Amino acid sequence: MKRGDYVVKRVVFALITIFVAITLNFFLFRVLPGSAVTNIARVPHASPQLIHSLEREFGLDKPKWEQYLLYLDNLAHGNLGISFADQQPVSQHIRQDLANTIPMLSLGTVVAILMGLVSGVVAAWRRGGLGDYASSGVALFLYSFPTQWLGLMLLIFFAGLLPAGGMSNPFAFNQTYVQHLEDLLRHMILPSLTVALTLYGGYTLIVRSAMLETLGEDYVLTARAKGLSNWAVIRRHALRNAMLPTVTLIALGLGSIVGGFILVEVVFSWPGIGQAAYEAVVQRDYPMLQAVFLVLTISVVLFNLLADLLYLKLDPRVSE
Amino acid sequence: MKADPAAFRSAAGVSDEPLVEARGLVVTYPLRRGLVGALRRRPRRSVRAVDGVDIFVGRGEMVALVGESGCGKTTTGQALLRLVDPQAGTIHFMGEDVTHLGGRDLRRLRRRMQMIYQDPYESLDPRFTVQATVEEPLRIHRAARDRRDLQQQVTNALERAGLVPASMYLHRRPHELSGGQRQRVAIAASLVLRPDLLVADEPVSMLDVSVRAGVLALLDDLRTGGDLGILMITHDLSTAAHFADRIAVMYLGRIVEEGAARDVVRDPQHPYTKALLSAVPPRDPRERRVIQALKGETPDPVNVPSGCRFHPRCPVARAACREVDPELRPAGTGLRHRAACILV
Amino acid sequence: MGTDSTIDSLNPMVAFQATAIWVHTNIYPYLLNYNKNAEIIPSFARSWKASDGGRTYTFHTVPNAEWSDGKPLTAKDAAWTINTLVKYKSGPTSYWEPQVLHITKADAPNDNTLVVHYNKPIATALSNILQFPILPEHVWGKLATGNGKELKTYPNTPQNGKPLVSGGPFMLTKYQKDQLAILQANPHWWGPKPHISGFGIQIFSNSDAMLSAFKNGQIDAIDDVPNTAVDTLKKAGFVVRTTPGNFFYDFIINSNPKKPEHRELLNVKLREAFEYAIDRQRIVNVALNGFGTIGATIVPATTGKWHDSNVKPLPFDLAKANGILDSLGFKRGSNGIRVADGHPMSYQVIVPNSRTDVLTPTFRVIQGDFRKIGISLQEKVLDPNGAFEAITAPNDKYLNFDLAMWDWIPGEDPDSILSVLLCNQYGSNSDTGYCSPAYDRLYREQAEAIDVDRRVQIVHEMQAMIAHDRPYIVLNYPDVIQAYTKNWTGFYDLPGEGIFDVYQSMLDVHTTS
Amino acid sequence: MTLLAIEQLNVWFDLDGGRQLHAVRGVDLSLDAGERVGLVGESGCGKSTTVLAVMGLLPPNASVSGRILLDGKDLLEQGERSMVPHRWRDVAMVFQGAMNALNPVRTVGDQIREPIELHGIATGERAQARVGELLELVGIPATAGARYPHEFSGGMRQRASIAMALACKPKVLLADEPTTALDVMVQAQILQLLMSLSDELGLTLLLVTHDLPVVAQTCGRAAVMYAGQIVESGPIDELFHDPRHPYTRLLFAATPDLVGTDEVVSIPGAPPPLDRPIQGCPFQPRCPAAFDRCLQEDPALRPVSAFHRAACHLNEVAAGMGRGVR
Amino acid sequence: MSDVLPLQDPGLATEDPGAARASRGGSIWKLLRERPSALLGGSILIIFIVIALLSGWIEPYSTNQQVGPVFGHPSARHWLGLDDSGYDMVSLLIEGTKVSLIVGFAATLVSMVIGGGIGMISGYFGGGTDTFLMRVTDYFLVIPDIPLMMVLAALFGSSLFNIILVIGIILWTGTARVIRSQVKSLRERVYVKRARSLGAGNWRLITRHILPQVAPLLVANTVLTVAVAIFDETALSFLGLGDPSKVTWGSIIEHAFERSAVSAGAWWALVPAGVCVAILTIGCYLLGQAIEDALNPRLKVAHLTTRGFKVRPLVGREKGAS
Repeated sequence: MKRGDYVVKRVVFALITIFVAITLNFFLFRVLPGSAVTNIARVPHASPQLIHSLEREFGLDKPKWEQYLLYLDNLAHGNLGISFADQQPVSQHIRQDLANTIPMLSLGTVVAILMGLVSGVVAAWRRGGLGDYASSGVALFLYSFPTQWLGLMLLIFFAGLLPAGGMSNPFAFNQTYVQHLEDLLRHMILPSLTVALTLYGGYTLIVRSAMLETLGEDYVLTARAKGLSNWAVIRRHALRNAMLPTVTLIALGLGSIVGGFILVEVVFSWPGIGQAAYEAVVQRDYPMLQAVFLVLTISVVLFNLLADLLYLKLDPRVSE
Repeated sequence: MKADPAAFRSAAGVSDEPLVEARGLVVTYPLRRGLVGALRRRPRRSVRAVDGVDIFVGRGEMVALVGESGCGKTTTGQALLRLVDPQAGTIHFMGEDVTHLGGRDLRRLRRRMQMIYQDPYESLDPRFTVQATVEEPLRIHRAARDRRDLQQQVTNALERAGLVPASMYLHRRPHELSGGQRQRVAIAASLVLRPDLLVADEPVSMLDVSVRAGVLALLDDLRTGGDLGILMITHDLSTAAHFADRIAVMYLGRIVEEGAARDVVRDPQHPYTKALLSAVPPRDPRERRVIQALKGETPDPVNVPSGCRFHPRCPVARAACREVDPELRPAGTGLRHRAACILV
Repeated sequence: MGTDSTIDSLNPMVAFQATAIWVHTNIYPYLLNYNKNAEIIPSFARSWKASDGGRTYTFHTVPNAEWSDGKPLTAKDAAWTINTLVKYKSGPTSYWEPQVLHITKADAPNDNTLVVHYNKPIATALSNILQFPILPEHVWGKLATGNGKELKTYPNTPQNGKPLVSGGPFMLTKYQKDQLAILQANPHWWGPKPHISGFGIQIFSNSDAMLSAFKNGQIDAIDDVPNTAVDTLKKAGFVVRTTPGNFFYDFIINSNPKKPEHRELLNVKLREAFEYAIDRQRIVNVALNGFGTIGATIVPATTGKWHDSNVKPLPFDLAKANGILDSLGFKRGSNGIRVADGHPMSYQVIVPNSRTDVLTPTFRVIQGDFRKIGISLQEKVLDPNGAFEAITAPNDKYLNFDLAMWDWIPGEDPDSILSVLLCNQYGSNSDTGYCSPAYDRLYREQAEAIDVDRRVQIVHEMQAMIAHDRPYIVLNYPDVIQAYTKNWTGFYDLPGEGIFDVYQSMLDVHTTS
Repeated sequence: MTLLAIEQLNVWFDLDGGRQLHAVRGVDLSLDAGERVGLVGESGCGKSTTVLAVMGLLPPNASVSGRILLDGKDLLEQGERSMVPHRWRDVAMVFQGAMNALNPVRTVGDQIREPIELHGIATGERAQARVGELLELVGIPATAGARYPHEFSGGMRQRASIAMALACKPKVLLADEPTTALDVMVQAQILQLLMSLSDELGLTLLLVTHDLPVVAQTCGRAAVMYAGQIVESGPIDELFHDPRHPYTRLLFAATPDLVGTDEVVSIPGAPPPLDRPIQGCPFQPRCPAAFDRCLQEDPALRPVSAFHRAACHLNEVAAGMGRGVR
Repeated sequence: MSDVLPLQDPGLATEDPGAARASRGGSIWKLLRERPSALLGGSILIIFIVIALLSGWIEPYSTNQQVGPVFGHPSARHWLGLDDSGYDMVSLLIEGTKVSLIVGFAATLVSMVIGGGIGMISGYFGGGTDTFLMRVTDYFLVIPDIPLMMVLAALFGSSLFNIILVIGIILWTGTARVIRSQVKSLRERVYVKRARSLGAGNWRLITRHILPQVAPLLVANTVLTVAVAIFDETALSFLGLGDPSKVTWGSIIEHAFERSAVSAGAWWALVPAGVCVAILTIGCYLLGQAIEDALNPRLKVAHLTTRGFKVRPLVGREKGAS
């Protein structure tokens, strides 16, 4: 029951946060400079009539609260508005952008987490030794480089070996499915690697310190006393406990991952949601920016929720 | 053993008016319902940490409040000092009803009752020197006329607490002191305002055996020397038996037995007291005590059993114990020795 | 091909970015086109003639033409396109409003004849008609109903794996936003067959990535090569072509006569001093890495006869600038900054962030030189809309801003660039706050001058006027730099435009072998 | 018959700045099979370190010398390597503070089962059955094995710890402060459990505690540690009634008895720091009976009766003068 | 009482079991001196600060004047070559150090004030205030920072002051959480309770007991935040939202990117600024982490190591040597 309570509580909290995000999102974009219609102001010969008709079209002539209700209503119907840039429904773009971002980002993140776990554990276990210095040193360096800079460096180093930008080779016709996949993967390597390397550094440091803390716990001594080998102590006792703070910290860091992949996508011309955000800022495509912002916030909330639920699975004490 | 005369004095009612007296004291802590509970309009439950306690401490008296962890003894002590607010009952301090005192009056009250904590490593601010720690109460209550007066009072307090010469200690910080010395500094900081009541919560349980007696003897001296009343909260019956005038035994938020230390230890009336005493290992290896094991674990203060709250674990419980919630009444041969059991 | 700009939309009612328009050039028929010398030449319209004193134009179009789906492509499509643009010009098709201005209607008496009616003669009739593509009525017709809103929201992308209905030499077969567009030869194309079976455009958000892809042979040509990379590309054995651009960077001085503060900026002498203090050549060297020419008039040399070569830039001469400022009585304050009307001559320069790659180095040069004449400048970078808003503030009154920098793409015909300085462009295209009745009058005259020589004369007069009044100090005309591999040739180009020239398709491109 | 013998055990810890702390200084202690021995001392006297040395669980900054003989075999011969095979199989341990000694994210049953399977005692169903047996042996229902440590009370956790220690049927059980932080009632139960287990299973028990009465009631023999050394050892009865070291006597005197009436004393001063050499008898600064020789010479642990040894110069004086330390 | 198992520093345990805990509040500098990583981190930070302070004197060339060709190669006169406007890279890097540090420290100050204040109030007063403030914090925590910065920078405009403000507004959440949990635990410390029971008011408790204890943590947090702030500035600059009139490491990277330094082969315009950011970040991390480690002695203990204890040959009983 208490665990059920925990789940309900986390879910409700996530929902509230999403609602707050939606509301704040609405008002944030209403206080941004300029009304929506100025966006097209530099299009040759925009007439005042046109401006008015656009205002009507976007409901900007109505009072704010009415706009807000309209906005909520639209959201409920999955309508995120129309992009200023190309007059297409934003939701459609977002869907496509997400579909492009998710595989690249997931590959990078999963690799980062796995690598981070291994090297973090090794560093903690070999604390003060060569393994520690090597692995936390490398991690610290990677953690310290600006993402965009690291991306550019990879671009220099791998120029020629790997595709420098885009998601696939546009000029490869009649590919089989496997060839297409291979092509996609080749394009994914550099951006994913940049994501992975920057995250890897942070994760290693997190895992290392969580692991060190765990290794100081008495049950680790107990486990050793029971005759478990070092590796077994780590695997069966330390790791799961070390995962607790790790999961929390990773979840808390999600917001900054988002920032990181925007930079990565810009560097590698990856047509994902990060680049969409960038383009939206450059073009002042407010409906698009608003939607990107909302989607990113909601996904961070959802991943935090996921982390909370994972926590429930990892830690039996959580309902206390 | 010098506990006897004092016990007699107290038991004989030498001090007419208690220094502090609580009646029908109830302290509850609300229990978090959780969101689901709240949504389902489940009643808000609470822990009755202290559930109808009558207790008093006379001037110059040391009363030991004993019991297992979680029985409510610390909460009782804190309630007496008005550090937690009681839900019901009254507290009289030197004849004045202080149950609902607030603001300035409460601050005034704070000067006159002080608390000593269990862990001297934790109860002193690690950044403060002994001087700063001991003068802090004086500064809070602006109780020193001038710099010299302040210094004088600090020195006096330290020396009363057995840290002689005071000047040797003034500029040290807690980590430069031994455990016993720290507890003495804490006591000095409590004494500096010349309080009437001291509540000492497990004052020696974190100290090494070899220095415990010194600290306890200090407390003992303090109250015999003046009008100070001390409530000592402890789980160690042997210590209570040796240093206190009176012992009150708590079980699950209630006092189940109370009387002169000697009477309670030598002639326990309540089955719980008997069991508790039987579990104390004697120091002499030749001595053997038959341990009266109790059934089950300490029950949850959220679900207090009906009738006598001890009955589910009581080795001599009867059917009536389920129904009757016994009150403290005179028992045994000692004066003012009381127990809450239908069998006495 | 690679580009580092984007295709914002493929819908001709929306598309704004050059790359998008270039795609249209390749897939849609146009009535007319420009040749190498910026002269109007036939395209879908084989011949044309004006009648009724310039109020009617009759075009004869290519017979038996087809759209890529095999449906007939006739003058009716052209007439429908024009009528639709006219019908919705204050709404969904407002984008094309300048091009269909004064057109009352278009008729297609038969499949090969198009008649366009004007309510008054205008000089730019043909160059306007040249701009927009002919759309297939059988696809677009159903959108032009009601308020026509769908004209704008129609994605106009290949659907269900079928190519977009195209009428140009190529047809659009695949499009992914922010990624790529694939065009293949249109089998139904009515003109000479292209040499290539198709091509693709890959979109990059990072020019380094694009260049890297180019160097590694993933793409064969790129437009808009960063001027810093020219040497490396040349060394690597690529064909790098630089052409004078139909494009200029300008230094803007608020010219609104009602401007309440810093009114000294309205003084033409001061503006002259400013121009003397701008080292145009060094700006070209630094900001354009040498790829560009210095300039003075808003109608670039690439437009041929319209350009007034008598308008010359003032030489860089700080002493002269200082002299003028001294003579105007702007004394230097203790910090070396001049004082005008009791306030230090310190101004903010608004710069759009879309052009900081060139304008920030430009600004740095100007800032350094202006400091030497006792003028302090601060750069204020804003996104393009924010910058435009800051210029027009408050409420399109142009009262607040002092200085700005931006660029214009004037087009082949001078009409549109001349129009931005009209009084009625407040809040619309004006980024200077300039308003002169004399200028407005000249503009109307040139617009109605059917006689080309007469029009050239007026246009030159207007250029001289602007060069004197200096709402803009034109800085330079940057080169257009494009690169392609040695395997390809046939990218002939118009002056002022590049390979991906909005007036030229990929029709003639072929391999060198 | 001696089962476990600690001979000349010394433990040093390397400290920052090149200092060294001599935590255990030549401890000799032997346990006969089935015997219960108490190791008593105040904080920092080296008793826990001694026990951890026997288990081979000292940290890397420790260095050890001496012998730890189990059935005559030296466990310390090759350092941790030679100890590992005997851990838990022959020598198991109950840690102080059972809350922290159990892994909070694994069920109690799981943790008991772990050494059973690891050391090949049983696997699968049979291991599970063994877990149930063990739990019931210590008075916990077998079904409770599926619960997590935080769902147990302090007493139950300590019982579970004991069950875990018994998993591989060890010969020797080391119990480090097994009842500290427990209520007196629970303490009594745990001590009773340990006694009955050692009686029934013939388990050799080394009980480490600071609480003299606990040893008095549980063990037949005890050793008193002070400043890293054993200062007195012998039958608990003799230690209480005829202590031959002032520290032992004072320690008993400082411990209040429930019904006793003698005054409770405190010992002035503090133990000597162990990171620098100690001149003379380590207890000498606090000793009420110290004399010249104590300043110079560290007394050796010498027999004072058949099974009773003490390290005090007074005993030699006393032997000469015919009276005891008291 | 029982032994405290002596590990890294058993001296504390034997002399006095409380010493380890008590020294938490002791001299940080003393502890720092004992940590080589803190020394390294601190030195890095100090070197950068010195460079920033001396920037006006040690910049070899002006940072607003062209001194050579666009992307001029490194040479004896220009050790790290020239940038896309022909400015001297070494001078730019020095100037960038100054401005980046200003951004880092000022933004951190903003985040400290907001985060420290909220964390303090939330942790100290608890209850509804705490719940409310933590909900707000949680919300800010889930907003992806860079998009929010992009929006805020677009909203405020990109002057250096605004950038500092925006970064400060983004970064305070972490501080608030750390400070809150620390204050919450301090509030439950016995000595704070004791002072409260003496009748000390909130102000006295906060200023005399809690703040001094939180201060070292706040310092550690500050040092870590500085790096993050500088990091965020580079991201903002890269996205074209930086202050164009100021030279920062971020703007150096951005300029190199905008003018395609990679393709032009001008690595010197790109690489050094990134390396500067990385070195400073490492310095801040090492120093901040060292302070945190010093404050959190739990990390001193590890029950699992690859090395075992050493065995010495049997010696005679040292006792009774005389």
